[in-house]
Amino acid sequence: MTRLFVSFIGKNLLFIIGFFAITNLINAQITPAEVLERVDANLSANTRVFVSEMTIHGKRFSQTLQSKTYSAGNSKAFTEYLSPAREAGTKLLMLDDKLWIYTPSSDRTIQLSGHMLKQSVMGSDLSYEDLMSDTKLTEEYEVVSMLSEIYQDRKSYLMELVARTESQSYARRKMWIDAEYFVPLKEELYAKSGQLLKQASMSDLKQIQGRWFPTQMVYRDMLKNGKGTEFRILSMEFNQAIPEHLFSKAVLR
Amino acid sequence: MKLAIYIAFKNLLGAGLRTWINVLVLSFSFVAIIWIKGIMLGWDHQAKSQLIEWEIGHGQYWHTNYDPNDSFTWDDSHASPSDTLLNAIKEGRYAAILVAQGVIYPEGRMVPVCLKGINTTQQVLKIPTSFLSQEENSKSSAIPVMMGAYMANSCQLKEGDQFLVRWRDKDGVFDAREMELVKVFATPVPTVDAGQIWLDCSTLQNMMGLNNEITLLSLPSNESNELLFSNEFQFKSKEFLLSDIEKMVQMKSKGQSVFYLVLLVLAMLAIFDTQVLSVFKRRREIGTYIALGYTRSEVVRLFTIEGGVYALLASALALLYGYPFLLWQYRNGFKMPVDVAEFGIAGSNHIYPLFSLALILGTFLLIAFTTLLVSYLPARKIAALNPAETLKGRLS
Amino acid sequence: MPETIIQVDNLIKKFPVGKGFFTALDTISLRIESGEFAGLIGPSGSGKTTLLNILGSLDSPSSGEALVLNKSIGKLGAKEAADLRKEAIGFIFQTYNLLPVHTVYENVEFPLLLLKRTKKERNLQVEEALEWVGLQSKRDSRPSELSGGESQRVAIARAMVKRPKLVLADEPTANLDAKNSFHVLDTMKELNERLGVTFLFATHDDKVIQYLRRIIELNDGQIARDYTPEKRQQS
Amino acid sequence: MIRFILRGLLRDRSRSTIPLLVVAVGVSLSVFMHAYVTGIMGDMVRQSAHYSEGHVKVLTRPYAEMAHLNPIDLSILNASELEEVLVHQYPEMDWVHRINFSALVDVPDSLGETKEQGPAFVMGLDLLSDKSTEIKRLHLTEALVRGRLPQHAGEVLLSEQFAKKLSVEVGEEFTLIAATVYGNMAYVNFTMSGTIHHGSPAFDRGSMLIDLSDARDFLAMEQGSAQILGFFADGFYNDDTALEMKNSFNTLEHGEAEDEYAPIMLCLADNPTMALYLGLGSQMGMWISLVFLLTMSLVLWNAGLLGGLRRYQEFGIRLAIGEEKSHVYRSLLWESLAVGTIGSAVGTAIGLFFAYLLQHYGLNIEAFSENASQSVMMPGIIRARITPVDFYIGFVPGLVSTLIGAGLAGIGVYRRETARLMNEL
Repeated sequence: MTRLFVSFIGKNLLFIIGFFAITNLINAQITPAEVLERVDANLSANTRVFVSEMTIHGKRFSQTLQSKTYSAGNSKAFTEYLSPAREAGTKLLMLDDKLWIYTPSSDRTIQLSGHMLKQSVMGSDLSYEDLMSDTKLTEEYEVVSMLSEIYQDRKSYLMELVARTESQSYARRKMWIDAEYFVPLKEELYAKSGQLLKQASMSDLKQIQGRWFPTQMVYRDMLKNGKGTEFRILSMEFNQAIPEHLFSKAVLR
Repeated sequence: MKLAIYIAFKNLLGAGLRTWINVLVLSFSFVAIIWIKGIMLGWDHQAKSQLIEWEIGHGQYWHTNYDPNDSFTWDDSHASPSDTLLNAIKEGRYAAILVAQGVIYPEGRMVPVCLKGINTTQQVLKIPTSFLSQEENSKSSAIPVMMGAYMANSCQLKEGDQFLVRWRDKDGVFDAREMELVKVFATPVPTVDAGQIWLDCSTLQNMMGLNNEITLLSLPSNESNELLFSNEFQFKSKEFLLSDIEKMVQMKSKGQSVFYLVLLVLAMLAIFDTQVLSVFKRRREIGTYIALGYTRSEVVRLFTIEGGVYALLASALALLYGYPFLLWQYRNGFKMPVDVAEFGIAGSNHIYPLFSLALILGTFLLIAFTTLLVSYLPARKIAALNPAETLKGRLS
Repeated sequence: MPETIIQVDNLIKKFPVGKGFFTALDTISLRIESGEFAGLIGPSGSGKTTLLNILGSLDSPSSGEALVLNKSIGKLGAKEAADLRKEAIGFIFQTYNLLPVHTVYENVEFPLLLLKRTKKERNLQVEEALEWVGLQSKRDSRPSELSGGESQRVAIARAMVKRPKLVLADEPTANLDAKNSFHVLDTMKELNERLGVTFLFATHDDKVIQYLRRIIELNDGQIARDYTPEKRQQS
Repeated sequence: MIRFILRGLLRDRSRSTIPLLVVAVGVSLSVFMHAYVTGIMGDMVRQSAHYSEGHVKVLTRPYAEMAHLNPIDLSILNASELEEVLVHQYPEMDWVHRINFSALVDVPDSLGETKEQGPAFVMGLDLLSDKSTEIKRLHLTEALVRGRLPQHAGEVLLSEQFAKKLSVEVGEEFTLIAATVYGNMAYVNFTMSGTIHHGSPAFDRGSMLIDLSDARDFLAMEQGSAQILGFFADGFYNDDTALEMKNSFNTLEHGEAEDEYAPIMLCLADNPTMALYLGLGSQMGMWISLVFLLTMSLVLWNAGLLGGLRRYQEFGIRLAIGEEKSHVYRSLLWESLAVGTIGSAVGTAIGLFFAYLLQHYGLNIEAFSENASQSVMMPGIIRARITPVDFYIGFVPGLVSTLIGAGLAGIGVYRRETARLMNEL
């Protein structure tokens, strides 16, 4: 039943959105914590396996990378690049704050130190952490405020979140969360000082395994004068059992 | 000997113009060598003392992990000094600096920089830290910072401009803020200028989340003051910190020695020529000296001393015009023939030469010795002369 | 009791010429007492100057003995020879050989400087010597400002100022005209008589020969005659 | 008369040989000194030119603006084509490709795990091709500390200090990590064939030399070059020529008019620091040469004077024979003119010869010091530099001073009496 419903929604998204708008107004009394929980329920999972495509716009050249990522929570992730040919076979393994990269060209495993995780991936507007880890908002952030707002004709909650720990990459986030699907439509990521670091906008919501997930995202590093980085989910699976060896260094060879 | 010097003086003074040209040449070389060497010494000294004044003080304490040239080490090279030391830093007795990496974005361009937080109270370094004190700049929410003229120029920034800076705090988390350039200072020391942004130490400590922690410390005097420091800091002597520049200086001086050599050779050429003529032309005089009771070797000595007297006369002449000239140079400096500022480089247009007693005496001895040598070489021929023949003045 | 100033026995002096030798002095023996006013005469190349130079310790004999003031010239080191000249021998040359850049006074003073006399002594003796030759008024002149006769008188003063035992004069009048020659010779004769200084000349100038009290004639390096001219004794 | 003078000059060694010798030695010293000072003063500029600036360089405008970041993505992509154009238009120049970039060096342990890591400044330049001029230009053979120069693709040179810090030995492999022109990361293994000493703290700390084609493969830039440097054939910077070349190149159209990445040419003096050194060098060179010329003039004046004094006796005889004083005087001047000209010519030739030797081979001053270590930046080699000025500068003291000296000495001919001149000797 559910599955049927899902595919139905997938095909008639616009209609459905209009339909549920009414329903949501009824649930107006939802608490901020509940909103975050609903978002996590959509985005976060014990494990995620997805194939994605990232288009990086450099000053002169643009290129698109395809990769497959296996992640478990925000501490374990494994990514393998699929294309272009030059990058195919490159593997990344993130365990806690350690990152190893295996490249077939060098046949070597190279460890990047902790803060490298926060560096941009290949000149993109995303860091390794942005790309690979699955942040559970409810665990990492506290809600400071929540407002109802219309974002791009969608009723949404504008939530302001503050990180629970100091080591969080983004001390503060502003999220425009679709009031119906509980998926962020836009995010602003702030530094501790209050400086806006990155901005992301999400679109092309798709329902996958009963969750709503934005499959198209555009990230922009607000300190750079770039065109931003496009990120597309080509396929996504939640809560699949991932063989433990994928999160061990053995997988890199 | 005394007599020989007396006669030598007499002979030279009696020779008139010829002597004075030689003396002029010699004194010229004398002054030129001292002058050039003095300028070079002054230049080197200036470079060193500027480095001391602007960057290193009279020695530094570094955090044990700190390597100024490896920015990878900066994340882990800071510690909190003892309370006594903190007070001393607050009073400005030391210049305490916290070093961190950052990136600034002037008009969207990306420039990696070294952030240096320094206590605004410090009296050790010439960096005008008072411009950074918070009271002065409380109007703006941006972080007040300074940079050297070269850096400001290459980033195309001027006083009052604001720009973004991004850095990683102690947890490696990126943060960013606006900075306002409150002061552009001119410094002759590139290592406190290029690629550096100076801000209040406590501001940087806050930004980094490193309370009271510092990376290095410059001392106002030679004291090493072991007691003040925990073993997280290591003493770096002034000599160590100046060793790079010292190497450069040694390298340079080798190339310069050719100048002195050629100047000397020129002066010696004049004296040599004169001596050759003397031996050739004054044969009868040589014979007379022998007839009057000189041995030949005494005549050789007399002629050699005559050469030496050139050096004495030259020194006297050099003193006459060289002293006021060198003194004037010493006081007013040697104006570089090129205006440094025109090229967007801060620095002094004047080099203040340094004349040490050792330099002057050394040059004098060098000249006196070589003069004696070239005077001796032609005079040596006298020993081979037959006195009976020389008396007739005939060529043998 | 006259003292022997010069004692020459079987003196031979050879000079290398090409591959062989030229014998300038050939087995000469000679003795000169103090107070003599003697001259070596003979044509050019007869060995006059060579003998004079050896006696002045400017040259050394090839063989034989030349004793000057009881010192054997051939056995003197450079230093001893110089000491002998410095203390006991005065030279007078044909070309005066004054030190060009020194004044008349300084030229005359020079031998005393070598003898390390005090300034006071020097002053006294130089003034006296200049008085002998009558050149007090020229004391501050340079040699280039003097006439030939004046120059030679300065040379005499310089030779005499230290009161040497022996004065060797090589053609002292060759560059002088007759008037100056006689003036110079008179000066020397007077000094010889007044101070008892021994004079030995080398000359072929008749004007000088007129004044000599002993004539030693050299020919081809040998003594041809050694005699006391009659007319001088007569006069 | 001229024949008479020449005969006299040639036959009388004291009239010809000694004055000629003095003039020649003096002039050769002046010429040599001038070339030497010019060489020394250009030293700083030369090193910078060799390392990074070239005498002229061709690069894209955006690259030029951000050059301090080594933005290889802004490189020239069709560098080979461009080189053909450059070689065709400016055949007298030596054109070389350079690719500088920042990278990370990762050294594995025996298990292939990261052992040491460090940031590196990498210079890509032609090390392997037969026609490479770079090894000589950067004195790489002399600067070699351990191992040997790269002979095969995949071999690199590390600065000795860097290799020590990373504990890499000759023959060992490590991985180089850097962003390609497209922005993605490249990981390639290289073998250290040897280490060099740069002599510049910045380079010694962490730099690496890699062959040009290796750099191109590594950075995925095929025929690209970050910069094309042009060097004058004689190895010395000539501001006028460079400026002319730059203007002519920049007025030409390269690629499409709208192309933001069209190449532009810059000359060495466009770099303000280099301009300062150039200005300083030429000014200081001028001052130092002036001091020498002045000294030299005095010496030669003296020599001329002595030359005249030597011959007073001869003048006396000539006057006695019945020659006129003015004639004697004139002939003295003519002679000194001859001596001055010949001496200056010979001296200039000798000075140029030694300056050439010093320019071509250089003098290794490091060889005299105890811990002799050569380096790229300061090869410890002093070089002279011959400029057109050197061909005539020696004639100033050589001719003029000699003449003045002779003129002064000749005044004696008028002042003194004939007889005295004859006796003067």
